Amino acid sequence: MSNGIGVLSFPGSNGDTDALHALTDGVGAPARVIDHRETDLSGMAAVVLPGGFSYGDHLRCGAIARFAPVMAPLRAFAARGGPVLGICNGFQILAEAHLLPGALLPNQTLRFHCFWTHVRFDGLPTAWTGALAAGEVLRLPVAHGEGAYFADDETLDRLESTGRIVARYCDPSGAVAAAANPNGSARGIAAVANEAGNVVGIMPHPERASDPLIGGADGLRLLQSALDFVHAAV
Amino acid sequence: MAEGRWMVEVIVMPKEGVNDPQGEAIRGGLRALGYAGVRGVRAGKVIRVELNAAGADDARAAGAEMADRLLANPVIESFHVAAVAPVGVEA
Amino acid sequence: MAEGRWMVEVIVMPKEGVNDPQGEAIRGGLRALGYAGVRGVRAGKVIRVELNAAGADDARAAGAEMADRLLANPVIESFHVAAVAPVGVEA
Amino acid sequence: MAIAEGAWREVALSDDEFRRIVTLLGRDPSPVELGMFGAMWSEHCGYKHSRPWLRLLPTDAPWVLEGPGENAGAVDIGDGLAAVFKVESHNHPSAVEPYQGAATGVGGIVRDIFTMGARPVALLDALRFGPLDEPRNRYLFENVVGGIGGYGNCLGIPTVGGEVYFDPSFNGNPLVNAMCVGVARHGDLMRAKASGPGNDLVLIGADTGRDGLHGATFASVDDPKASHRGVIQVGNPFLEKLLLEACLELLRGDDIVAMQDLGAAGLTSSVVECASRGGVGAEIDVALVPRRETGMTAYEVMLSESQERMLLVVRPEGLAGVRAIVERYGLHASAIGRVTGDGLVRVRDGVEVVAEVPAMLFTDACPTYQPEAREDPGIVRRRTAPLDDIPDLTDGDAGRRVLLDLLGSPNGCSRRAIWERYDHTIMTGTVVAPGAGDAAVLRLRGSARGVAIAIDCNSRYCSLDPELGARHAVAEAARNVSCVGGRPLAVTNCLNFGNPQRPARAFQLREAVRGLAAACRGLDLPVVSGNVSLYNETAASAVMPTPTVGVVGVLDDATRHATMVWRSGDEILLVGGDRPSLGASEYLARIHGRTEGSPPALDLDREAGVQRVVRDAIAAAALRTAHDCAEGGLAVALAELALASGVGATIDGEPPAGATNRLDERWFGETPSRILAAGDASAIAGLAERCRAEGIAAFRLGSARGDRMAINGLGEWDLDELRAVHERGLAPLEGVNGQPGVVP
Ligand SMILES: Nc1ncnc2c1ncn2[C@@H]1O[C@H](COP(=O)(O)OP(=O)(O)O)[C@@H](O)[C@H]1O
Ligand SMILES: [Mg+2]
Repeated sequence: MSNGIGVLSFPGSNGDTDALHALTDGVGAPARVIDHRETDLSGMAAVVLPGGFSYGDHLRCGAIARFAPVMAPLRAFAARGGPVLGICNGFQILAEAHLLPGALLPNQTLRFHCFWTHVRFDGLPTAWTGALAAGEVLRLPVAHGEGAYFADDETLDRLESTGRIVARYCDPSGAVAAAANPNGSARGIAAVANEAGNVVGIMPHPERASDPLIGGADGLRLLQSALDFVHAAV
Repeated sequence: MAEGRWMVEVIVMPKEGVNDPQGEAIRGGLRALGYAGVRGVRAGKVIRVELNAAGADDARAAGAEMADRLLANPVIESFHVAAVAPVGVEA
Repeated sequence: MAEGRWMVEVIVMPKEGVNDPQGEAIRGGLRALGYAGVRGVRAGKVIRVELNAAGADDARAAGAEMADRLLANPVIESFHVAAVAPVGVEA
Repeated sequence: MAIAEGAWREVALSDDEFRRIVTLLGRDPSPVELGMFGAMWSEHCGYKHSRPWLRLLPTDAPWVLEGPGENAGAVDIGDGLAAVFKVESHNHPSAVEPYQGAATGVGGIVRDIFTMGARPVALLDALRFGPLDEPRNRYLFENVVGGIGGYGNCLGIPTVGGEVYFDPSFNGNPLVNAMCVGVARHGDLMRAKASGPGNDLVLIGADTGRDGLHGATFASVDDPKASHRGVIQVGNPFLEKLLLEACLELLRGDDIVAMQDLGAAGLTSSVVECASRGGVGAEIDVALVPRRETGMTAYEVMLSESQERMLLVVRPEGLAGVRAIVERYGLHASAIGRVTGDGLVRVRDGVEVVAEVPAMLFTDACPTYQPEAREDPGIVRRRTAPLDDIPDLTDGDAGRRVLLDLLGSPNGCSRRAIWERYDHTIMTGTVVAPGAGDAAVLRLRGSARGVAIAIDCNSRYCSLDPELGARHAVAEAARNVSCVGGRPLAVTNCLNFGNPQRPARAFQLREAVRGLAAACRGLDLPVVSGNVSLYNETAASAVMPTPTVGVVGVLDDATRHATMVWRSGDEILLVGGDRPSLGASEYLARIHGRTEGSPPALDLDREAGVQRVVRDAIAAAALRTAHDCAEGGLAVALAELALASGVGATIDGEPPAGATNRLDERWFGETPSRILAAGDASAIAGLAERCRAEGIAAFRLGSARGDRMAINGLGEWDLDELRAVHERGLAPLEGVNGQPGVVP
């Protein structure tokens, strides 16, 4: 059993294939899709929860996925310090499962938004951002209807003071400005980490910024970490 | 009675017979959580409007008119005013 | 009491202090339609669960538990069981 | 049971049609049979008023793998791959419940594609609404766009292109056309021909409810709101996603003989069509159909249009395996009957036989009509109206103002507010995204090739001259594909017209089909699929005739494509083109409020030549920037390039003048077969040289630079000023942002 990267697939996941390709073709990491009914993640070097609409996501995005069979082993994996990345719907699921603080609300405009954004990474290093320079700005697309990060002020203050705000929306020069915030996220938050820094949720899609031919390859800078996990796990 | 502040609660539900994928998904979720006794789920919206009105009847009538004009599409949804209360008191 | 069929209505609202863009949009829509007396709008969800239960209390407790576990996210939402009725009777 | 006098009118059959049914059967139909005839002989399923004319369309070419007749058409795109595509309307449901109408329109067209065994890789939409300052139109617009996004985004299929126009003729008659493109290996293409008596008929997907009863006939009755109908369908994209994945997996095995989605007229049409295509019979038992509601009659089950359902023809020995796969996706499979050898469609409700009719009577015996066609003299008058009373742009600032107005107008402004609500980056294949080029370009995994897709129709041209207008639609869609470097291969179309029983509308329909046929022949583009939507008409008005044309093309190397982005220092060349004219132009309509004059002439040979030189230059990696000149003429096209690039331009060259040498004609007049190209000096010199060799006109217009646009004799603008008006055009209005209701 090789220690590859597991890409979880819920019934309505639609970013699983993109994540798989970005990991395998983009950064050369061994990866495979893991069905939501699987109950063993022990062989995995890292786990990615991809984008999509896990169960149609009518009630709240990620609300039902939180109870999928694979979530119990995922909790155990995360508790052991295993690297977990939730992208878009994956972030929503991790928040619903309380593996990350806060929640994701409908976009301020009530509309689904798909466009390229800039995000600035300036939290403490996490499992998934160790390779990025402090303050590095990546250009990544968003595609979501419910991406407004919310937490109460106390939680936000704590996230801020402990360096767990992994990334914020910014303008191309790296300035975090209201105009760059695409969805009404509190404090412009695009990504957060848990206390241990091994679980990260990010609203923009690194896996879709995986080739200059489709608009950019900045996302690979982030996914590059996956390769390190595989090497470390061998 | 003088103008006062009222809260009108309007409930909008998918009409009988109209497909309700949200309700279906919730039913699936509850079943998966082990609630075997769940037979069906319907999901709708609740809208609480705080408005100025001359009294409860007035407030109720305004709420119903708003629902009819804006809050519900009669082709797929039905609505009713579920509660009317002077503001300050929980509905 | 023997098992019977009950309908439990759960209302889920955005918590105080949580942004409610949908409520805002509805308020804007109502204002645009000429309802100048509208002061504020909050929008939430209503979920009607039809289930087997031993009685009204049982049904209510089940509904509250479902809401707590699945139907509402306590970080952003509050809920209450608004109605419990034996099935057949309109809630 | 005897049929009550006039009951046939309830299902939109005429007295003559009912008599014909009685004659064919040799008896009165049963109530279920009558309902089935009503649906199958509706315009939607039977093409009563269009079939005779559709025969004019060319459908063959060596690269066509599947022409009209199946759920979608398919063409060879090389490397053993096929592009499978079709466009379909959901106009009438969208007029009543815009979100769900549009959403289920997307659901339906996507099913048509994966029914063929292809993985859907792109969606496009062609929309028409009345003016947005009407609250009802704003509501329709917001919710149609929301519904398309809501469904496609959830499925994870990128929506990569489309078009939208506004005109009062669409008040009460919005048009919602959705196109889907899928990709399959040649060997994996599946057909919907039932065969093999004894094979099982298996229904999978959603349970059946009373949704959309009479949907197929609903579109044939003049006032859909007044007519009696069932419940509006509500789609469930999550279920469709499961169905899609389950079907594609099923098709990888050998147990599926045929697959047919359930669309208009539900189970009736899928069973009948599957049987009649295969020349076999079918027997089903409606009691075996899983229901969502209680108390449904056989009639209701047969005519329900519940979404997200699929009918499979399965070899009996494969049934268990099929069931296992389907259940793994959380769906269930119900064997509801089998293929028979007697050519009859037999419907049972338990033991009782409720319908028994030769399949062919529902299909081949459907009457066709060639209603009287006569052009409305009012349109002749408008087409030939003299335009010489239009004042030219003599006042110093007039040209400046006209460009700003056109760029900010509903028909000329940026469509960003729409396509940003569609997920266009999912599947990581979108090489040329919406707003970046004249057509979408997708790369194909496992191949160097790309697919280019565009959808187009100038409804105003068609309203003034349906034959010429339809030719323009084909030429322009193909030109858009060529502008990104794609080689156009084939066409799909959706014919959106008013009531064909009115001679003026019948004329438009006939002439438009003639125009499509002529252009498709002239440009060597077979028509492989399509759809017809008639009765888009209220008491107040009929829609402008709108034969929507989708074109799919191929790029041998997806990395060699063009966009609308030029770079500072690029030279700008106008390739092709005749004298522009004001007839039927956007300028005339918007600035002077006149929908008059004749659309410009179109020379298909010249068109083909212009497209070829541009396409070849892109394929040779000599050209990276190209843009078609369409509505609004040259000035608008130049401004669009500048805005897409964030780089201004100085235009000091003199493009051809119109017949009367007017300023407005030169810069805002329209004429087809013109493409703006930009590149470094040597590339542009090479392209100009190539044009000369081919006998194609080419004019050097100027160069790209700075943050201003200056057009010789017309005016000067800051890019920011242009961008501000361009982006404001479709900005949401306060108050009716995607909320349900507002039903004035
Ligand atoms: N305008 C048209 N041009 C060419 N083919 C058409 C046209 N309209 C319909 N067709 C073809 O006729 C067949 C039946 O169409 P339709 O009834 O829309 O199919 P479906 O059952 O998938 O809804 C399809 O193969 C379609 O491509
Ligand atoms: Mg079909």
